[in-house]
Amino acid sequence: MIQNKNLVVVRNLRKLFPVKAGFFGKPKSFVHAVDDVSFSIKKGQTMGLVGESGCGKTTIGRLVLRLLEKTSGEVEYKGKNIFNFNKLEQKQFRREAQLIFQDAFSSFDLRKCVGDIVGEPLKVHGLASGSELTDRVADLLKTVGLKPELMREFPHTLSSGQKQCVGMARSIALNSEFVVADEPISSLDVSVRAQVLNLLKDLQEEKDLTYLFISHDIRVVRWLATHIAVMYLGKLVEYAETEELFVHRYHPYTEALLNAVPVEDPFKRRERKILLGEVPSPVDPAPGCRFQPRCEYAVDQCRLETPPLVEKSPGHWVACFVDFHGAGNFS
Amino acid sequence: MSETGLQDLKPMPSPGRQIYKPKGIIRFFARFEYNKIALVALIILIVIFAISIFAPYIAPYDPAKGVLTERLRPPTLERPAGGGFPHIFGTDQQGRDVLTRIMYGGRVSLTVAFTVVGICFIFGTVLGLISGYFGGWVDMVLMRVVDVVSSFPGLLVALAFVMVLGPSERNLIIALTVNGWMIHARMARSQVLALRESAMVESARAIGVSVPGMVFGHILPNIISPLITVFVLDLGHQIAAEANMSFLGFGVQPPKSSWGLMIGEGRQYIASAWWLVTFPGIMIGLTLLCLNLFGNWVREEFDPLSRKH
Amino acid sequence: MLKYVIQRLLFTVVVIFGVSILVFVITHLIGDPVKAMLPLQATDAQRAQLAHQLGLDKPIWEQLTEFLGNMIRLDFGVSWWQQVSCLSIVLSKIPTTLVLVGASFVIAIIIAFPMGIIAAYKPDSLLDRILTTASLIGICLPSFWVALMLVLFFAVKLGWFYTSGYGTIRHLVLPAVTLAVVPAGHIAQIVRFSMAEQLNAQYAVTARAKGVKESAVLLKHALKNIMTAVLTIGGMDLAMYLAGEAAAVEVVFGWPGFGSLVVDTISRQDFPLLQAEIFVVAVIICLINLIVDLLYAYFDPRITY
Amino acid sequence: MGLAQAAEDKNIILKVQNLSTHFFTREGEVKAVDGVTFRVEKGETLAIVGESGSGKTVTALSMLRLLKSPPGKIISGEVLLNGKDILKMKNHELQKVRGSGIAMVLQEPMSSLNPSHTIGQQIMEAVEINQGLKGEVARKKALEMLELVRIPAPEKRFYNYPHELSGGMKQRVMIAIALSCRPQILIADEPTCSLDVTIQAQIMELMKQLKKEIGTTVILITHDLGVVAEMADRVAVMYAGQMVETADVFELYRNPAHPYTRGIIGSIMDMKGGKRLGVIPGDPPNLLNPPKGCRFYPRCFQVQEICAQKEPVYTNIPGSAGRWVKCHFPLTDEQKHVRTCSNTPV
Amino acid sequence: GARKEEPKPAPAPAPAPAKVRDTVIIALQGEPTTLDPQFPDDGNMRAVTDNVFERLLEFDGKTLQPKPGLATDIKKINDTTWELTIRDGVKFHNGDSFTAEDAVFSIKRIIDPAYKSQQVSYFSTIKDAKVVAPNKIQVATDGFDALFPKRMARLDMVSKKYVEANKDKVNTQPVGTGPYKVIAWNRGVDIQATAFDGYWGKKPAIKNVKYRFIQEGSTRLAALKAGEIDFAVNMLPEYMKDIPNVKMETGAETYWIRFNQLRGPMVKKEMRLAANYAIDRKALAEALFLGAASPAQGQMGKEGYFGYSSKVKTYPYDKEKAKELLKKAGYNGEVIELVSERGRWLKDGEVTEAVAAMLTDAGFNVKIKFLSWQEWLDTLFTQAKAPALQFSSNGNGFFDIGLMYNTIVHSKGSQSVMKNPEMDKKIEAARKEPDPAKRQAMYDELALYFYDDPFAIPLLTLKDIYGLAKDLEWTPRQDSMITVYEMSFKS
Ligand SMILES: Nc1ncnc2c1ncn2[C@@H]1O[C@H](COP(=O)(O)OP(=O)(O)OP(=O)(O)O)[C@@H](O)[C@H]1O
Ligand SMILES: Nc1ncnc2c1ncn2[C@@H]1O[C@H](COP(=O)(O)OP(=O)(O)OP(=O)(O)O)[C@@H](O)[C@H]1O
Ligand SMILES: [Mg+2]
Ligand SMILES: [Mg+2]
Repeated sequence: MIQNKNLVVVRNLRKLFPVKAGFFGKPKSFVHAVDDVSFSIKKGQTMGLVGESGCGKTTIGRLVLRLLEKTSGEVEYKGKNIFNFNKLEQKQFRREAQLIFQDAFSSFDLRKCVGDIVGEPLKVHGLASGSELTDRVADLLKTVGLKPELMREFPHTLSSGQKQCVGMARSIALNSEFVVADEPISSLDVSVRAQVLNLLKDLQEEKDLTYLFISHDIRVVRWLATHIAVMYLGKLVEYAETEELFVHRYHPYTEALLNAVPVEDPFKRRERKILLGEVPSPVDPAPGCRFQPRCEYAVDQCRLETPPLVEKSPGHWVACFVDFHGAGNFS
Repeated sequence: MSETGLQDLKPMPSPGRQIYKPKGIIRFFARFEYNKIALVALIILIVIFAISIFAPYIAPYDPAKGVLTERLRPPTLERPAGGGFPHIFGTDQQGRDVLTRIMYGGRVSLTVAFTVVGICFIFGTVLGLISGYFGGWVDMVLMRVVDVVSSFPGLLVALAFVMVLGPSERNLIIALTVNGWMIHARMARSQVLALRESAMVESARAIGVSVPGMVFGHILPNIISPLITVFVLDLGHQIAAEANMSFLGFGVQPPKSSWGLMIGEGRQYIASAWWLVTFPGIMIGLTLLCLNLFGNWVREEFDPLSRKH
Repeated sequence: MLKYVIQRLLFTVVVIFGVSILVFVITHLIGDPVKAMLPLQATDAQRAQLAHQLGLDKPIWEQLTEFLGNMIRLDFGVSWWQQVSCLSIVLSKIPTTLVLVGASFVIAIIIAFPMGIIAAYKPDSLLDRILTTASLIGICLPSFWVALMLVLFFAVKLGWFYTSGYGTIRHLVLPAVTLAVVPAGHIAQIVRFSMAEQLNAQYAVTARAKGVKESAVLLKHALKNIMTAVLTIGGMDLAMYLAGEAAAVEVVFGWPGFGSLVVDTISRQDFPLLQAEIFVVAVIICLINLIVDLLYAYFDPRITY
Repeated sequence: MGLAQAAEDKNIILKVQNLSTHFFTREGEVKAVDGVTFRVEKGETLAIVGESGSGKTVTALSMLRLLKSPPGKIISGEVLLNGKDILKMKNHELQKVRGSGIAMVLQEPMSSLNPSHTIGQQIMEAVEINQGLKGEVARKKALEMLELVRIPAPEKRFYNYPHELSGGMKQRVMIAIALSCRPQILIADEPTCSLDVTIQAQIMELMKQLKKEIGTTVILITHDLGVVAEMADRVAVMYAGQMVETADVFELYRNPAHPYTRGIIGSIMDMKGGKRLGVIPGDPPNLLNPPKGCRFYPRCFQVQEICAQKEPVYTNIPGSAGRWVKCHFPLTDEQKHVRTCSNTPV
Repeated sequence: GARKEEPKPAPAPAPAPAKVRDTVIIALQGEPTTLDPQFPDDGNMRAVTDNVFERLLEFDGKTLQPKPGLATDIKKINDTTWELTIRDGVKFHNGDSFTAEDAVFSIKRIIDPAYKSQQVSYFSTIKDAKVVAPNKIQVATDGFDALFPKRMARLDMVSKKYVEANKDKVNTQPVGTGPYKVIAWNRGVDIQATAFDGYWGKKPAIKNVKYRFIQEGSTRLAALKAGEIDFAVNMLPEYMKDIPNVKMETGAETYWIRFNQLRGPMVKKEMRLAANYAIDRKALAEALFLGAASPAQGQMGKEGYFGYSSKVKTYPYDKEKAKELLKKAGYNGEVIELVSERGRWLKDGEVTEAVAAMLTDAGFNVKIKFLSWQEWLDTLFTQAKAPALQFSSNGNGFFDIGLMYNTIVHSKGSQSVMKNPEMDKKIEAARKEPDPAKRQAMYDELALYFYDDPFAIPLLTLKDIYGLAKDLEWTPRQDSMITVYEMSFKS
């Protein structure tokens, strides 16, 4: 799956968080937040990252932007390892790769007005100042569908949809190419959600953006993403093109995840297969497949070895020893 | 884009949330609308501070010079024989005007408290910022130091300093400072820690803001309110500590005087001259009370951590 | 748990090590024991002789190691002032202070809990305002001043209690009440505010929703949950008092406790005694903190060690 | 009032009439719940949907007078449980109604359990108060309840503290507590909201099964249209503190009558990607100062002059018994091709 | 136990019982550090040990002259040797007899450098002591020492056998020959003593003594008024009107301010004189001390001291003259530092502040600096650190002016900051003069000289103020001893 024209390539990425350190001592155990994860995103694609809470989605997003230091592995951006960037490259990278937050409001400095917030990236990189800055900010606000007059407002006077749009304006201010969107809609109300999702899609088309789109809601991911990666407890368990995944699933967890989503249509009520048990703790997980304790198909091998990610069919990767096949279209 | 329809929306203030809005003294006072007591406290504080600052200009008498024959006169509204302002708080063991001495005493008490808290604040905050922002072993070492120092018997160590350095205002300040900086470091650190992981800082990092720009441009302005809360409350602490030390005779030394010292000196006359200890005590209590009321208000009003929906 | 206790005791050792070094620095580097020890008329020769006797003419590192060595053996030497072993002097004063501080905490708790609970029961009512303000005022009054006022009124004017001294309950009442004021204020405030918070907590709503009476919500559900906060504040006050913060009050009431001893020590410049005092107090503070932390676990099952 | 009406009334266990709850805050009066009317039939599952802040929780809490006051205050209305008005009850009566009359599962399982009592204690308390059992019998009963909500190893879990349980388990315990009260009505306020997808599915499944086993009347509060579609018999839609529509669940998804309902049904994600989503422009109104007239009019695609001036009345749509709507211009059949036309607001 | 004892929570302290009182309760300012009378220089201890121990000679409470104590007789053998005759039939509290051995032991113990007695400076002239006959001892001094008998009146006699055998008990369970024996010392609470049955002298009138320790003056007063105690030391003048039975007597302390004549502004004689004229001693004595002090009579000592000169009287208060002298001295307003301390002596800080105010009034530019006791001592005893003015108090332990001249005026004196070789010689001569009359004349001459060329501002001679219960009778002594054996209750 690792090809040449990829914009972002993640190889064997791993991040451990120390759990609790002794008085002076070394940490005794670690959260395996991201454990040996590899994938790649081509320019213009949207990679959807789904999984349950705490499975490491956010951590991957932050690693890919180098907002966190890795434990091991590498992330290539345009063919270069971002963890080896020098100052200049780093600065350039900061311009091109951006982040959209779950709750844009909390990412604002409440002391600054909208204009300052949106214009800050331009200022930091010395790209504009004075009236030019004002113009650029006005343009940006227009791009995300807001009135330029909002510039002088303070963020708390905005509605939730507007806040999210201001956040996006800030993220695209530097003509970014690659955007990590970490659950950009999950804090929004049903009726506002659609506005933002539409905007994300429009921006992508307009600016040829590449997204890493993180969400735990597979319905949203399906709507937006071209590819889906499913994570479970720090591991990538399945990866495929979106529609392929909704037709064929080779990992029992993916199947369970799709099953768990309620269908928003009373006419399609169905008996669902419920995944039992709880998500175990990511602290020092036992060897073997991480999903194995909850997996009804588990065999002995699952308990002993960690299944590698293999290409089950072209472009469809899965990490499972069992020959599981969940077919059937969810629509 | 027009389909999103967001342009047409007017911004609406969201309810139930108090958020920092800059500028304007009127706006500042308007914030007291729901806590009038805090406003009263603030006004009293301002008055006390003003009196202390301007004591040389407004005090009716010379604080050092007394009339021995006029010793220990009870509070009165009558003008003294030689004319002049009535000794409304009485006169002390040297025949000096107690009101005047309270004005000057407040000057010393507040100077000591402000100096101590000022030094502790700057020192502690910088340490806390460094410790919190950079984390790692720097943080660990600094916080262990804070832990250890916090477990020191504070008053005793202060007394030990005074014992070897000799009692004086300067040494008192040293002693109180040695004991006082940890809380500021702790506070700054915990605030930075909370903020360091916040979306705001991450967002700033994502657009490439430099480290100093981050610490002083983003973090410090956003944690300054809780730090100020601690500053205000600690001011009360240090006034009390100064009073305590001076009362015991290990603090400010005459001919300077502070409220605590006035009580300490006046206490041998308590049976015959109640006014010597009563008024300075009331002043300490009042100042502390107002600082607490005001500090609590600052905390409720500005502290992002206690701001809840 | 045991591991935690051991870890904490190790921390205590670190604290005491820090304290010792600090004391050493204060007494040996900043201060001059010889000067403090000798009578007025001492000659230079006498001073040199004493310095030699005390080992003060040795290199500073040697002095430090010796000093720390003595501390490990709990040997603080003989008090210059009383000519008795320092540690025994300090330890002999601790029970006296414990009686006083203990009594004051009993009073504080008896006053503060009802005050805080009543205030929290009807937040923002007149009664709440009165009680909350009263407790705040209590915190703000300097305790030595309260002491003087109580003496003036109850002992001098009314003659109900002894003005000073030690021995009977009538000696104990005034100082204990004085010392109770501040912790009572602190505890009442914390009870009031945490209780109000707890009564708004979701679990309180759950309890009401299943039909639990309001009084039971308060006493059965909320009370246990505010205890950690109370412990924190109470523990801090307790540690402060035992660390000599009660000195001014002890002096006013002539209570022959640890605080008075400290004041005497300072005025008599008794370095070895001061070292012993700081040492003992550091141990006490660490122990109180440890006990408080262990009690947390009792009141809040989420805390484990 | 005809005979049919009376027969219907007999079946009605809870009737909420014109309930208004306002919050008196610093900023002003928040009209969080304003004239809410609905009824619950014995044995049914009524879903109350509405987006965040639309007043669902406040409605539920008001019904049991569980709101903190101040700032909350019930301004008007009645809540008739079996014909008796809860809002007028004395304290001791109220305590009887709480629990055994109406039991609640609160929104956040994480904080809804007392952290310092074992879950066994907390279930037993409910049993003791509402079933009058004591000691060992109560304990047995509590254990039974734990088993009922499918908690593995209940004997052991009985002595656990809430923090030792995962979110899903806590929510099960909450349900167990509510059921221990043997309520006539169970209100579940977003029982799956803060849980993981797979755990949400578990809880929903559990609720469905329990409903089958016990047959309690359930009021399910949620904002997730998927949950509604799967669980509810009838749906009441709230918008900005008011009920805007009530309907049978199938009716509602097929023929939403209120423009708002139509909007949210329209914004349901079509599982196939690509298409633009239906959008309701704008934001929910500020309840401090809601729009005059119809509260939805600033966002409505078919707004008319009258909408801004006169508040529509919540009325029964003639011809369909359970169908109520609050709109001057309820949508007619021709306009109900929901998913096709909702993409382009005016 | 603090908690058990209280029998009844009566509303007011019980009045004195009707039956005849046999216990006197004395409130001291602090707890004695030890009851080994030879070790510390501690007034609180002396208040106890003065009644428990005795000395070979004793001061007369009125005349301040030594008179026989445990020695019946004292003789000068030669310039460096004195012989004392030990009284027969004196017993220690433990039953042992007091012998010449004990006397020699006591003397040798106190001068032993290893013992580090804080009183050693009182006995610096004593070289040796030996028993020469069963009831006679001889003490060798370092040259002729006119003060030797007075020194003996300060040296407490301890039991050789007891001290040597009970090293751990000497601090807390004293054994002396005095009229009272200590029976209990409850640390922090009280010290109890009872009349010693085997006492050789006159039986004391009061059977039991209880010493309590009350640091606060106001508290002692309150306790006295409340009837909790019968006798309170160190009362403030302000309390006199409240004390049921107040006793006052001139004590040992003279307040004074030392001039630095080695450098600085006070080198000029006019300045020093001006300072003396600028002080209104009467106002100090009457307003500040309410009469519990008297103006110093132009010299550093009080009537009754040997060498006190009646030829000089107190400096008149004359501000104008002071100003004139200042002008004459060409004083330019240079800051004059006045170093003092607080808390050691009665109203010491207040006196300093008042004096500073008076000096300022007369045109001096005075800046007060209060130092900690140690620092203050340091400046007092280190010539290099001496400030222009330093407040101090002179408690003349032997009631002899010569002592004062030696330490303060003589250029080799430990507190001296002046150089006057001519006067040095006169001081030395006076010290060595065996004839009292001649010696007195020499001191008169010195007094007159220093009246006109002052080395100090003699300020006040303090009076001791004692608070007594109404029914307690006692006459205060010139030497400030608190003699319980001289007290009695009115029946
Ligand atoms: N700074 C950190 N320190 C310690 N542990 C962390 C840290 N950040 C994340 N973790 C842990 O790493 C794991 C993965 O966290 P992450 O935030 O990546 O999950 P997520 O998939 O984004 O979850 P969610 O859906 O809740 O956002 C979690 O168990 C989390 O507790
Ligand atoms: N204590 C309060 N003070 C002021 N306003 C309040 C208070 N509690 C709730 N509100 C307001 O009442 C309105 C309704 O809140 P409610 O909690 O009922 O919403 P909800 O529909 O349950 O939302 P959610 O889906 O987020 O739970 C909100 O607009 C909220 O701002
Ligand atoms: Mg996340
Ligand atoms: Mg809700």
